[in-house]
Amino acid sequence: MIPLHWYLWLSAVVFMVGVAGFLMRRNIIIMFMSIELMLNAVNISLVSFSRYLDDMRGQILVFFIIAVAAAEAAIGLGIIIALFRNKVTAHVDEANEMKG
Amino acid sequence: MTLNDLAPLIPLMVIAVSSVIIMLGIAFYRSRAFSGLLTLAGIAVAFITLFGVQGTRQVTSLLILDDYALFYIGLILAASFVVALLSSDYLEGRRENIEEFYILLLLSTLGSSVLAASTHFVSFFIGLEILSVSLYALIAYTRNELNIEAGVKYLVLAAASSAFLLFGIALLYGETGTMEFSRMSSGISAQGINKGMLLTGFALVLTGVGFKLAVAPFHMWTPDVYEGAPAPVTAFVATVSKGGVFALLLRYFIQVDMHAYPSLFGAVAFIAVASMFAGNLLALLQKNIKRILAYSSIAHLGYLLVAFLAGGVMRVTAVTFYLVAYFITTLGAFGVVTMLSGKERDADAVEDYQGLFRHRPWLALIFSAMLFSLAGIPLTAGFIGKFYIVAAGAGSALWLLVIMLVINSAIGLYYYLRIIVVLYAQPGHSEVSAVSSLPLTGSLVLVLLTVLLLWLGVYPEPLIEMIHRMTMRF
Amino acid sequence: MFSKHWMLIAPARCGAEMMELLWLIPAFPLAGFLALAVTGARMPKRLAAIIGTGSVGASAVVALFIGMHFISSPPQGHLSSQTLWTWIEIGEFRPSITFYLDPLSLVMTFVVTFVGFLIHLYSTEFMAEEEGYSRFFAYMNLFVCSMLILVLADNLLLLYLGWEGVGLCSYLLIGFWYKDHANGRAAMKAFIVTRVGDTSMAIGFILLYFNLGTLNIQEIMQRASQAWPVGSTFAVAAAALLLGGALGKSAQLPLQTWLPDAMAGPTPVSALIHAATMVTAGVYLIARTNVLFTLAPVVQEAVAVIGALTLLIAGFSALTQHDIKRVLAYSTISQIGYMFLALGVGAWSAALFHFMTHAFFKALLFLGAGAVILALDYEHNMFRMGGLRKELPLTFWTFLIGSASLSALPLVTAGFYSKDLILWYSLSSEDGSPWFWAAGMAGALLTSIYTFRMVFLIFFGAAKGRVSRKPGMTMKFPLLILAVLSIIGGFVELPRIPIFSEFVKTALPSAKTLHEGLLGEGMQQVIASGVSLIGVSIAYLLFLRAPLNVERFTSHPAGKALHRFWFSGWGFDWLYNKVFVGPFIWIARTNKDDFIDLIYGGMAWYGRFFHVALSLTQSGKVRWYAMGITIGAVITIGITVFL
Amino acid sequence: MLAEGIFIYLAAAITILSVLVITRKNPVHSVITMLVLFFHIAALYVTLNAEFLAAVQVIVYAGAILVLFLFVILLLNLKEEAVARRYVGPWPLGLMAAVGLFLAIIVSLDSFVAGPKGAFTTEVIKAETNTKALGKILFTEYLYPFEVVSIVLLVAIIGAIVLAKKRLRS
Repeated sequence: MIPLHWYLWLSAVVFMVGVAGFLMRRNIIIMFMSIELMLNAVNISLVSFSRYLDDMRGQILVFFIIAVAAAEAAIGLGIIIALFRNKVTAHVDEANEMKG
Repeated sequence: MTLNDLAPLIPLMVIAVSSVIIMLGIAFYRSRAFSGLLTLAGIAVAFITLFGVQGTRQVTSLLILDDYALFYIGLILAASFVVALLSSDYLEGRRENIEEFYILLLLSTLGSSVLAASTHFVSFFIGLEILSVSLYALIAYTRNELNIEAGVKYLVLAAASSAFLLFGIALLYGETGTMEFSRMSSGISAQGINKGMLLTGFALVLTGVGFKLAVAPFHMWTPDVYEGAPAPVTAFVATVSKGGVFALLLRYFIQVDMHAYPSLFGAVAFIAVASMFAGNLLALLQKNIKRILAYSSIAHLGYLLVAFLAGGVMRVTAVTFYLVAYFITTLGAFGVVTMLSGKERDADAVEDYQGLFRHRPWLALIFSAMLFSLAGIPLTAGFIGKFYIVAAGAGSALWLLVIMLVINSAIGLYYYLRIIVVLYAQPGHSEVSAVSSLPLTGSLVLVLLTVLLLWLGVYPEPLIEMIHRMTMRF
Repeated sequence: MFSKHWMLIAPARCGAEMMELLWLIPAFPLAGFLALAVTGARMPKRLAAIIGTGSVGASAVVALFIGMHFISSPPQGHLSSQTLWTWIEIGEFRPSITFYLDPLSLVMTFVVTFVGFLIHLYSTEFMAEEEGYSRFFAYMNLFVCSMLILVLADNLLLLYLGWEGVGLCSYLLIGFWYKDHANGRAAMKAFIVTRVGDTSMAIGFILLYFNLGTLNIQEIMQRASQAWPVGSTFAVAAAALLLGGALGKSAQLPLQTWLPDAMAGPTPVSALIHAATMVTAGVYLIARTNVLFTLAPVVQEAVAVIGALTLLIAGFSALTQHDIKRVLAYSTISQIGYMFLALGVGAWSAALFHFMTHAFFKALLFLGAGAVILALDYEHNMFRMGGLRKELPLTFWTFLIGSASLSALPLVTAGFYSKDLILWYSLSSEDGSPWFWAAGMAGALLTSIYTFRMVFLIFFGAAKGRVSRKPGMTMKFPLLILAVLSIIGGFVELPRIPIFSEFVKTALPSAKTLHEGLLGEGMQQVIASGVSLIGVSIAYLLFLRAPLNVERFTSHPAGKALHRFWFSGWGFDWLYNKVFVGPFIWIARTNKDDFIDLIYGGMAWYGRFFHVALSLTQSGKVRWYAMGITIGAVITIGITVFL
Repeated sequence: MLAEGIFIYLAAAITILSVLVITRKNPVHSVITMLVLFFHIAALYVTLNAEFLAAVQVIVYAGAILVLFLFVILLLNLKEEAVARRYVGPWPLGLMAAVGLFLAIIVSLDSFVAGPKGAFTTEVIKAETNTKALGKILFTEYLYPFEVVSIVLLVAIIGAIVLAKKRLRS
């Protein structure tokens, strides 16, 4: 059987890539995709825990995470459309009317 | 899992059902008054049904309806009632179709209430998401440039912080084999406590929660979102969303016995001190009232964490009382901002308030009372709250934190007084103070909040008794 | 019909439930204050007058009922307390909102509400022409409320609340005519000078709380007498610190300088706050904490010495003033000096008795002076008055009664009995001494001289000003009542029939007399009567019969200097200006760029610096915020994992 | 040995694909890459005996969420964005922060010990099938959250409509 640590490593790497994308990319849609990456990293670790702890509850949480991710994506894209209507940009850092 | 289990959930179900009714109602008959009244009725009914819940009821392993949860749900419901009252006049003319606002308001209240009753990571996560997802829409609701910007900022950052939180939850789950708070500590003791991965899990959960609570160093979104959101929504973000999360945090860390982990304690202490300083220093010369209140809320959450860190019986009482005082004060302060806001923009510049006392002595007095309470001047609820926190901190010998708190209160005094001075100065030239007439409901709400504020400042004993009784279990 | 019915029931109901009404006494003026403050200038004058006066009147009625009940069927232990609620409760720190009623506070409450009511009534007419009519009554009501809280307080915190409350109201009312800067300065001076005392008192309170572990005054007294032996350091320190507060509030040496300037306020204010009630708060404080002072004989001795010195110094100063209100102010200082003397020799009830009679006749004198001032278009200078006896007959007669009482003319006046008691105890008490007695006698002589100087200058001789306004009924009525009280108020304590000291003896221990044989009480009364009569004659000779003699004296260089010295209140203001204010300003000036400023400046600078630095983090860029969260997560993980 | 081999392939593919997702210039390419990535993750779930989640991953993530992304990209017509700079100015800082977080997490990864085991061993699940076992828990213990998640979706629907709806000209 594959050691649980391997899955954890994989999960951590994907999470890091997600965070990196989130912090580096200009395009807000890619930022959203990076968040999805992070969530997938979490899911990987949860499913592997579920398997290795002989417990289904991790999978339940994954199920909920996927559902919520869909909801967040929907509303997120709604707000992106609204932002685009206002600014004609998908570069989120250009929305900085408020600071200080 | 029987019908009997369902009974304690009636308050939550009332909220959910009334939002569905409003949604269906909108399909047939669009009316602001109708939706607004339904919302108020729904909240009121939910509040009343709270009293029907007898004893401590654990509903599956996910939710618990004990006195503590009921108290916080009551507080949350009361706050959203106030927000609903404040927003009805505010939204008029700011966008078409304002009825959906109420659905979102009700649902985010539901999310926050679920948080207060959660004893499980799954309900925690789902409650948090209901709350956040509806907040995204609420913040951007009136869709002007600032709204959208605030909405995008909150959305992007909240989603990312949820991912951090989930990673923490996953690690804790892996280490302890459970997602129930109450079983977690036994899972931990099976593991031996100083496991690095466990602590990493705690830290990541703290990050996610810290974002929601807007404590330093996860606070940077706060001023922008507070400024950009419509004023009543800002009040909502500042109170309801934080109240639910804080109730959960308190329950969680008491159940896993945070004091067993000195390093976790250190991390929270760091967050508390950082929040106090960041909040107060950032507010010092700020010229925008909403931002000042945002920074001040960061500092206040820092104060709250001091009480949170204190052990002993007084912790829960101190935290809860302070939260109640904070709710009243924050709602009152943002209520004043809401009332004064014109259709073009919110009344958020300090100059808008110059000489307010001459035009609207009442509003100026109410606002001063709120600011006094925020500053912790005696005879206001804020003073009693702060006093309890100091006493709780001193009782647990957290001298350093208490000293930091006192220093920060002194810094805070400066910018609160700065606003008060402006209120009583000679009037300046601002179009905002020329708002023709104040809506009646809002005025009544503000008067009520002020009375409550002073009442709690002079005669806090009944509430303290009540909190003490309700939170005895901890 | 209903009212009749109620009247029948009322006495029955007056039983045990009467004491339950105690809270109403301060509650009425508070309600009045709130009503007046809330509506502000929009309230019609008539209504403001009714609310302002009525609220104090209502609490006077309640006080009367409670007092009657207290006397007719005294509660157990001659005290009763009513706890409304506990403010906060943290361990031993349990300040409650509790009113404590014993004979001492009952007498105080009675005087405050009744004299207060009469002065309010008087003010409705006196202030009728003024701007800020409802503001005036709001402040006055707040003052009465604070004063009642002060005297009814059961614990130190509540007492302190009342203490600061009356201070605040005094400040607000002295500066009532705020448009004149001099008034603002006088208010400021009063506030700052009393603050010196207040600080000392607050430290004393803290010392008491931390050493005895309770805020309740009675418990403090009990524990103090158990824990501290007579003359122990703590007892002396605590008593001395409290004395500091009392000196400031009661304008005793060396903190007496604010009171004459406080006359800048409207005359009813001077009557109520700066004569009858607030300035005697120090006397009340010492009487209330008499156990402490008994434990600290040194401090008690100091009280007597200060009292004796003050009464003399103020008496001399009163002799030379031109301004009628300043005469009365110095006279107040001097009379409170008598009370301090009484406290100092352990004659607690005599002090309280003199407080009561003084409240009557000094309020009367102030109100009479107010009527004169108003009649002569705000003329304060006595040398520009004269012959008013005919024009203002009622004012004259009542003023004369007040003056007689102040000068302690024998047998018929209240002041005679109270002052006589003090003089007697200053000689015969265990702590008394012939010196105190001599000082008191000298003071009595001075008192009757300056008092009748005032009477002769104002009401006799040739008329110098035109009477433009005569007092109406609402001003006359309080004068009459107070005049009656100034006479009969003394009969509650006659030499062989000590009703008053019997009444208060449960709250205040009776004085221990020792040297009974030195001078009989009757003999001393004869001497005192003689002295006051001599004083009146001197005044008559000097100021009515042959004013030239005085002028000759004052035009002589030495006389001039002495006159100036006394006129300026023994140069205390000058001294304080040179010793405290001057150096303080000098230090402030030379130090402007110096290190103390640097500390504050530095703090401000660092505050600004960090503000600017932190503001840079609020760049408005989402990316940067996300970075903050990530780095924050790293720090949090770092602390939790590696700490 | 086969299991390890499959894991190594999947892990490598997932890592590389996720890096590709965040480095593509054209968002459409990112979405396509992500689609492939999600299939690999689904395959990983299958190796972990989570067939139901594998199916959900494909249906919801690939079928719904990614399509939504694609839809928005096309709707917004982000041509100029496509040619503009890919990264924000201080991207190295972001990278460093991400790597820092990674290090902070993995530094204590070796101390990880799995918690106490539960009742759902491989044999139990095999006997019952994954979906049935999941369903049993989901509809008993987790019934309320299951219901409540519908509210999240409701909120999302209303929110999206509220935000994205065209303004009425009045």
